[in-house]
Amino acid sequence: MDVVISGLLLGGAYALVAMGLNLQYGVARIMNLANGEILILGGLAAFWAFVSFGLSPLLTLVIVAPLAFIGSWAMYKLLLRPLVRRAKTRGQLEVDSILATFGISFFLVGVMVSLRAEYFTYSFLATPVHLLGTTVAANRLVAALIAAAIGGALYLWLNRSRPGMAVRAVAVSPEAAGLVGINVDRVSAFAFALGGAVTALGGCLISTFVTLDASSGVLFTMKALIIVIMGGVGDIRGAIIAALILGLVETAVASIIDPGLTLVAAYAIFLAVLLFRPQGLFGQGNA
Amino acid sequence: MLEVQDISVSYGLHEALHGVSITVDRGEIVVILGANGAGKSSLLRAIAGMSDGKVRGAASLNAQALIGQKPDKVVETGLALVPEGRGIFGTLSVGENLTLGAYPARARAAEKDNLAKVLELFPKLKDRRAQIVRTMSGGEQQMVAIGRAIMSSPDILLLDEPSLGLSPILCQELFRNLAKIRDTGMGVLLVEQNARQSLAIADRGYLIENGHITGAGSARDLANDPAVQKAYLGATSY
Amino acid sequence: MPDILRGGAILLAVLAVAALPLLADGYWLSIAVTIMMYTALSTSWALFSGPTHYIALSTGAFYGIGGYLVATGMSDFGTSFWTMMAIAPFVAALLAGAIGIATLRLSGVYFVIFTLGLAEMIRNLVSWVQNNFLGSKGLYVLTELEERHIYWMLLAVTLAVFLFGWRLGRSRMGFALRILGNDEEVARHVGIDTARTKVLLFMTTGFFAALVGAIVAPRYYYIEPNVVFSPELSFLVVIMALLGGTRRLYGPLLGVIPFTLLWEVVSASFPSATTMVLGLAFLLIVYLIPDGVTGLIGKLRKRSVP
Amino acid sequence: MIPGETILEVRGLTKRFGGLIAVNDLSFDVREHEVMGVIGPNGSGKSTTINLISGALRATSGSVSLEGHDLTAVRPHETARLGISRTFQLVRILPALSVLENAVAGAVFGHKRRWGRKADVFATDLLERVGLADKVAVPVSALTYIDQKRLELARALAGEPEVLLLDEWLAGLNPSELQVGIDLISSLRAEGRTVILVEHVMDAIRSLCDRCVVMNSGKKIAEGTPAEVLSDPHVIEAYLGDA
Amino acid sequence: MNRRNFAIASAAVALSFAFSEAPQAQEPIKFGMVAHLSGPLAGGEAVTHLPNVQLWVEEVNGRGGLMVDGKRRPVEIVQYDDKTNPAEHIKAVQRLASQDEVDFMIAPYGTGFNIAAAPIYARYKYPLVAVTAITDEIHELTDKFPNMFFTLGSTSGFVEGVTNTLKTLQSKGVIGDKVAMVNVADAFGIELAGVAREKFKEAGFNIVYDKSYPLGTPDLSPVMKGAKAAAPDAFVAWSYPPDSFALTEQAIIEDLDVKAFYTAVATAFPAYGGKFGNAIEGNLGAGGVNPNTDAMKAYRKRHQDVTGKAPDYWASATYYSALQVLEQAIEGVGKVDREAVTEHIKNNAFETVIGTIRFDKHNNSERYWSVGQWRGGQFVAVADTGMGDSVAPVAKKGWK
Repeated sequence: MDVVISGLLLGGAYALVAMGLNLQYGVARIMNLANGEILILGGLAAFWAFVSFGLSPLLTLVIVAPLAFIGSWAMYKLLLRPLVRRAKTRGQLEVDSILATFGISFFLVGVMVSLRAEYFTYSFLATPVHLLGTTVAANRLVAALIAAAIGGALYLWLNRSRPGMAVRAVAVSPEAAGLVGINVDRVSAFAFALGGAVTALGGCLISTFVTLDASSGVLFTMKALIIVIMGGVGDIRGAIIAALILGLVETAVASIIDPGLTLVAAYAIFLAVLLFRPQGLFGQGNA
Repeated sequence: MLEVQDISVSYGLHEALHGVSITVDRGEIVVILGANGAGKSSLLRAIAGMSDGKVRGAASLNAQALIGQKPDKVVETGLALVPEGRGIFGTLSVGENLTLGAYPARARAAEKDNLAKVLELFPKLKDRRAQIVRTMSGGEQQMVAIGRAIMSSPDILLLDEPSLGLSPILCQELFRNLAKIRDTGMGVLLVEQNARQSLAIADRGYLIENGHITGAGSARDLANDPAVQKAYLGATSY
Repeated sequence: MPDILRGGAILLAVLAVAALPLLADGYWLSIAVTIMMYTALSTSWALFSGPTHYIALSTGAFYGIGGYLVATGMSDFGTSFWTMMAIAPFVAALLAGAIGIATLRLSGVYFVIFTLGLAEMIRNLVSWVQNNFLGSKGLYVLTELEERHIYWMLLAVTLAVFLFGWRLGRSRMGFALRILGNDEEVARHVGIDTARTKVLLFMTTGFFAALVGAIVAPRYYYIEPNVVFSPELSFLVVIMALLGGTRRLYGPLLGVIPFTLLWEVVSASFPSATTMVLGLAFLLIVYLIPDGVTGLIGKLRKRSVP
Repeated sequence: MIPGETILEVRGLTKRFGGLIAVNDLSFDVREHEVMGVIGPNGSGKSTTINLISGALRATSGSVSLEGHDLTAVRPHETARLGISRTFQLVRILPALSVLENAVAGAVFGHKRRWGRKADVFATDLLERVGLADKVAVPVSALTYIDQKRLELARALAGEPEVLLLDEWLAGLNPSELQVGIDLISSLRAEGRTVILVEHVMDAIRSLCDRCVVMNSGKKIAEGTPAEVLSDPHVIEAYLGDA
Repeated sequence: MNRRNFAIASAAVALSFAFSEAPQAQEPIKFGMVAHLSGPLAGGEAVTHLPNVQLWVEEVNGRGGLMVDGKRRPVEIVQYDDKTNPAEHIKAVQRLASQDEVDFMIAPYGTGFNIAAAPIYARYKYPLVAVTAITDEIHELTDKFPNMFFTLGSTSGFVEGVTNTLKTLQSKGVIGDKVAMVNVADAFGIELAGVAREKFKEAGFNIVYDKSYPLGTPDLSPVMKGAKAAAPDAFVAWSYPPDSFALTEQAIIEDLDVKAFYTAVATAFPAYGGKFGNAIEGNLGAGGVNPNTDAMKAYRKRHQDVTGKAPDYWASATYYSALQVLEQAIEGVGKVDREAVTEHIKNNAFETVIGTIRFDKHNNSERYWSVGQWRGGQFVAVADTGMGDSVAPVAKKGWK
C-alpha cells in the first residue's frame, strides 16, 4: 500500500511534466528538449516568489502559467515555426527541432545560471499527511491533486469542447485538420504554448518537494519523453497513465529491490513498451 | 460558382499542370477524366490550398480568390475537398469526425441541418457514431469523408478519386449518393478513373492529359466520343 | 591528381599533424586534443547516422563506458591501462549490438529518445554495480601518459576511423548503407539485410566512442561516473557532425574545427555567460547552415561555376 | 517461349489488416518462362499479393514457395537473394545515387553478388538493354517518368531474378510511352523471363500475358488466358462493369 | 579576447586605484580561476567558492593589493566557466597558464576537478592549495604533484569523524548500535560508504540498512521509508546537496525517530538551516566550524557584508583560509615566483580564519573539522582532526 500511494504520487508529478510535452510533441510536432528548462523556470519563479515575498507557490502558479504561455508561444512563432515551414519531411523536422530546442535549452540554462546558480530549495507544506495507513508529504499530495485536476480538465477540454477537438484533430492529422477549416498554424502554436504553461506550472509544484537547480532540467525532459512515448504521442490519457505506471514501477523497485536501480527499471519498461507496443500504450498505431 | 483560370502547378523543375481552366456551378456534377499522373490531383490540391508545389494562375469561388489562401480559409469560402486517401481522422470517432467537419464558422449555424442531411444520405452512419473510423471498411470510411465534407456547408464539393478501393457495388452506391448531393444544390467536382460510372451521373466533363485539358463537353457527348471510349472506356481497365 | 601524389600529400599532412606536440604545447595542444577527440567521435558517429539518418545520442554512453572501464579496471582490479583500453571498445560494441537489435527496427524517434537516456541509464547501472559489488576507494587513473601521448593515440584512432570510413565507402557494406539511406524499402528488396547492416555500423560507432573514452581517461586522473557519462557530449558530437555535414567522410572534421574554435572564443570572451552564448550559437547554426559546412561549400562552388 | 515447370507456388495465401481481409485464401502457380497477369479492381488485393510474395508483408496464413524454397516467413532481402526482384507501384529511384549506381544496386546484393568492375559492366549492359544507354551521365532527378521506370526495371533485372514482379509498371504512362513500355516487357517475355505483372492496362494484359489471375475483394475470381478471363461473366460484372 | 575580468574584481581594482598611495597604477597580479558556473556542481560552487573569491579580492585590494617587490600590486581574477565538464576544465586551465599567463591560480571546486587539473598546475609550477577535495590518495597524489596541498582532510579522516561522533553518542547511551546508511551512487558516495562499512563494523556498529541511490533521484521517499522500516538508532547519508535536502525533508515527513541524523554535503549550507528552521536542531553533517573564535566571527561578518550572503559552516572558511595561505606565502616570498611560493607554503605556518595552517611532509594539513551539528541556528563542529576545539555531540530530539 505504501508503495502504491507513494508511486501514484510520484506518478502524479511525472504526469505534470509529461502532459506539457505531450501537447508540444503530439500536436505541434516539436520534440522540445528545452521542456525541462521551462519546468525549472517555473520552479525558479516559485522559489523566488516564496523566498522574496513569501508568496505561496499555489499563488505563483496563477502568474507563472500565463507568462509561460506567452513565452512558449513566442518561442514557437519565432524559433520553431520557421523550422516547421522549412522541413520537407517529419524526419527533417525532428532533427531540426532536436538541435534547435537543444540550443534553446542551453540558452535557458545560461539565463537561469545568471539569475541563480545555487540550489532553489525552500519548505512549503513539508508536513506529513496520513493517508490510508501510510505517511506522505502534503506538498506531494497537493501536487498530485493539482496534476489530477489539470489532467482531468485538459482531458475534458480536449474531448468535449470544439477548440479542444481542433487540437486533437491537428494531433491526429494536420492535413485533414486543414481540410475541415482548422488553422493548423494557430492551433499548433496554441498547443505548444499551452504545453509550456502546463510544464511551467508543473515546475512550480515540483519545486515544493524537489531540490532543483539551473542545470537539472534535462532529467525531467528525459523522463517526460519516455512517458510521452510510452503513453502514445498526442494522447493525454495515455501520458497520465504512463506517468502513473512509471511512478509505481520506480517506487516499487526503489522500495523492494534497490533505489539504485530505479532509472534502470524505468528504462526497462520503456524498452518493453517499445518492443511489444511500439505505438505506445494508447497510441493508435500508424493510422 | 467555382472559376479556375489558367492554373499551372510545378514541383521544382517539373511542371505537372499547364494553364488549366475549368468552371463548376452549383447543382452540377463535373468530372475530370485522366490517367495516373496526368495532373488531376495537382489541380484539386492547388484549388484547395494544399499544393506542395508552386501554383500560378487564379481561382475564385463566389468572387473570392482562392489561390494563395491556406486550406482553412478556402474551406470558409465554401469549398470542401475529399482528398485521395480520404484525409479523415482515423483515430477519432465518426461523431467527432462529423463534428469537426462543422468546425468552419460558416458551418456552425447549420450544423444540425447538415448532420441530418448527412445521416439521411448515409443512414449507416446513424448507429455508428461512436465507432473509431479506422476500424471501418473502406466504403464506410468514404461515407465519413464525404459526410464530413458536407458538414462544412460547402457550395462546391471536390472529390479526388472517391471510388478508389471500393467494391463495384459500393461504387454504384457512391455515385448514386453523389447524384443525390448534387440534387441538394451543391456543385460537385469529381476526379475519376472510373469513366463509365462517373460519366453516367455527371453533367459535364473535362479530359486531362499530361497536365493539359485536352477535351471538354457534356457528359453524354464525352461518353459517346470514340476517342474517349478508346482511351477511357475500352482500352483501359474499366 | 595521380594517386601517388595524393597519397604523398595525405602522408605529409598526417606527419605534420603528428608533429604538432613537438611545436605546440600547453594550450594549443589541449585544443588539438579536443579537436582530435571530437573528430574521431563525430566522424565515427557520421559513419552510422549520416547514411541511415538515425540520430544516435548514445556517444556519451559509449564514451563513458570506455572511461569508466579503464577507471574501474585500474582502481578495483589492478589491471593495466592498456588491457582495459583494449577491452573497453569490445564491451561497448557488444552493448551497442544489443541496443541496436532491440531499437534499430523501430522508427527514428524512438531510437533518438532511447539513446538520449542511455548514458544516464548506464551511469546508474554501473554506479549500482560499483556500489554493491565492487566498492572502491575512488576511481583513479594514474598513468605516466602525458597530453601529447594522448594526442598521438587519439590521432591513431582518428586515422583508423578515417581509414575504416574510406574502406567502407569502397565496400559492399558502404554501398548498402548508401542505398539504405536513400530508401530502406528498396534496399531490402535488392537483397540488403538492412537490420544487420545498421546494427554492425552502430556497433562500430560504439566501439570507437569507447576507445576514445578509454584513451582520454588518463587525462582526468579521477573518474566520476556522472561526469564521464555525459549526455551533453552526445549532443556536441551530433552538432559538430551536422555542422560539418555528414555526406562526406571529412565533413565532420570541417564541423569540429570551427566549432571547437568558436567554443574557445565564446568561453574566453563570455566566461560567465558561456552556456547562454553557446545556446545562441547552436540556434544560429541550425537556422543559417542547415546543410552543414560541406553543403555550404558545395553551394558556393555551384554559384561560382555557372 | 513454351512455359516450363512450375517455379512459384502460392497456396492459400491470406493477409489480414486488423479486421480487414486484404487477401483471402489465394492460390495460383507461375510456370517458368511465363508472364502471369494479376488484374482486378483497385483495392482488390493485387498489391498486397505482390508485397506478400516479395516479403514486404508477412502472410497471416498460407504459403509462397519458389523452386521449393518456402518464402512465407522470409524477409525481403532473403527473398531477393533467392531470386525475386520487383518494381514498385510508385516508382522508387535512389535519388542520391547516379544512374549507373542505381542499376548496380540491384546487382550487388542479389544472388550472384557481383561487385566492382564486374557489377559495373553488368549494370551498364542492362541500362543499354532497357534503353538508357545514353542517360548514364544524367542526374537521376532529371530523368523523365518513363526513364525512371526503365531505371527501376534495370535495377530489378540486375538481380537476375528467377521471377520478376512488376507492380503497375505501366501505370501513368501516356499513350506513346505506353507502347514503348509494352514493347519492353514483351522483349523480356521473348527472352524467356518469368514475370508477374499487376496491371490495369487491358491492352497490355491482352498482348503480354500467357495467363491471368483476376482478383476481387481479396479473392481469386477467375484464372486462365486473357481471352478466357476477360470474357468471363463474373469478371465483367465485378471488374469490367456491365454498364 | 582573453582578458575578461571578473566584473566585481575589476570594480574592486578600480576602487583600489582610487585609494592607492602609489602615484602611478601598479600592474595587477593575475589569479586564474576555473569555475563551474553551470552543470551539476554549480550549486556548490556558488555557495562555497565564488563569494569567498569576491571577498578576498575586495579585502586585498582594499588595502592596496599584495606587497611584492616592495610595492603593493592589486589582484585581478581571470575567470572561465567549465560547465562542470573536466575536458573543458583542463582546457581552461591550460588557457589560463599559457595564454593569459596568470601569475597564480585558485583551486577548483570538487575532488575530481582538483585531481584532473593537478598535472597542468604541476607542469607550470602553480601551487595548488586544494580545499574541496577529499581523498585517501593524498600521499600518492602529492608525491606525483609536489605543488599540490590538501586542507579539508581525507576520506578516512572524514569517516572516522562520523564514527567517533556515533561512538560518543553510543557511549552516552543516546543511541544503540543500529545504523542505517545510504549513499549517493557516484565516486564520492561509493568511496565514503565503502570506508564507512569497514569503520562502522570495526567500531561495533551494526549496519541495518545499506542502500545507494543514483545522483539526481527525484524521489527519495522509498529510501527513507526503507531506512525507517529497519528501525535504526542512527541514520547516515553520504549525500550531495540536492539529496541532503530531500532526505532531510523525507525524514521530517516520515518522522524518522533517530537520535543521530547525518547528511553529508550541504548540511553546512545556510540554505539548509534556512529551509528547515528549527526542525533540524541537532542534525549532524559534514564539516562544521568553531563559530566562536574572533577570527571566525569577523570572517562571517565580512562575508555577509561584502557578498550579501552568509558563508557555509564548513568549506567556506577553509577556502578563504587557502586564499589567505596563498596571499601570505606570496607576500612572504615578496616576489611573483611560483616555485618559491610553493616552497614557502611547504615550510611555513599561516594564520587564517580557521586557525594556524601548517602542511606536513605530504603537503597535507591535518587540521580540519569533520562533523558538525546544528545547535541553535549554528552548525558547530563536534568532531575534528587536529583542531581540538569541537564540542561534544548531543542527541537529536525529534523533528518538531
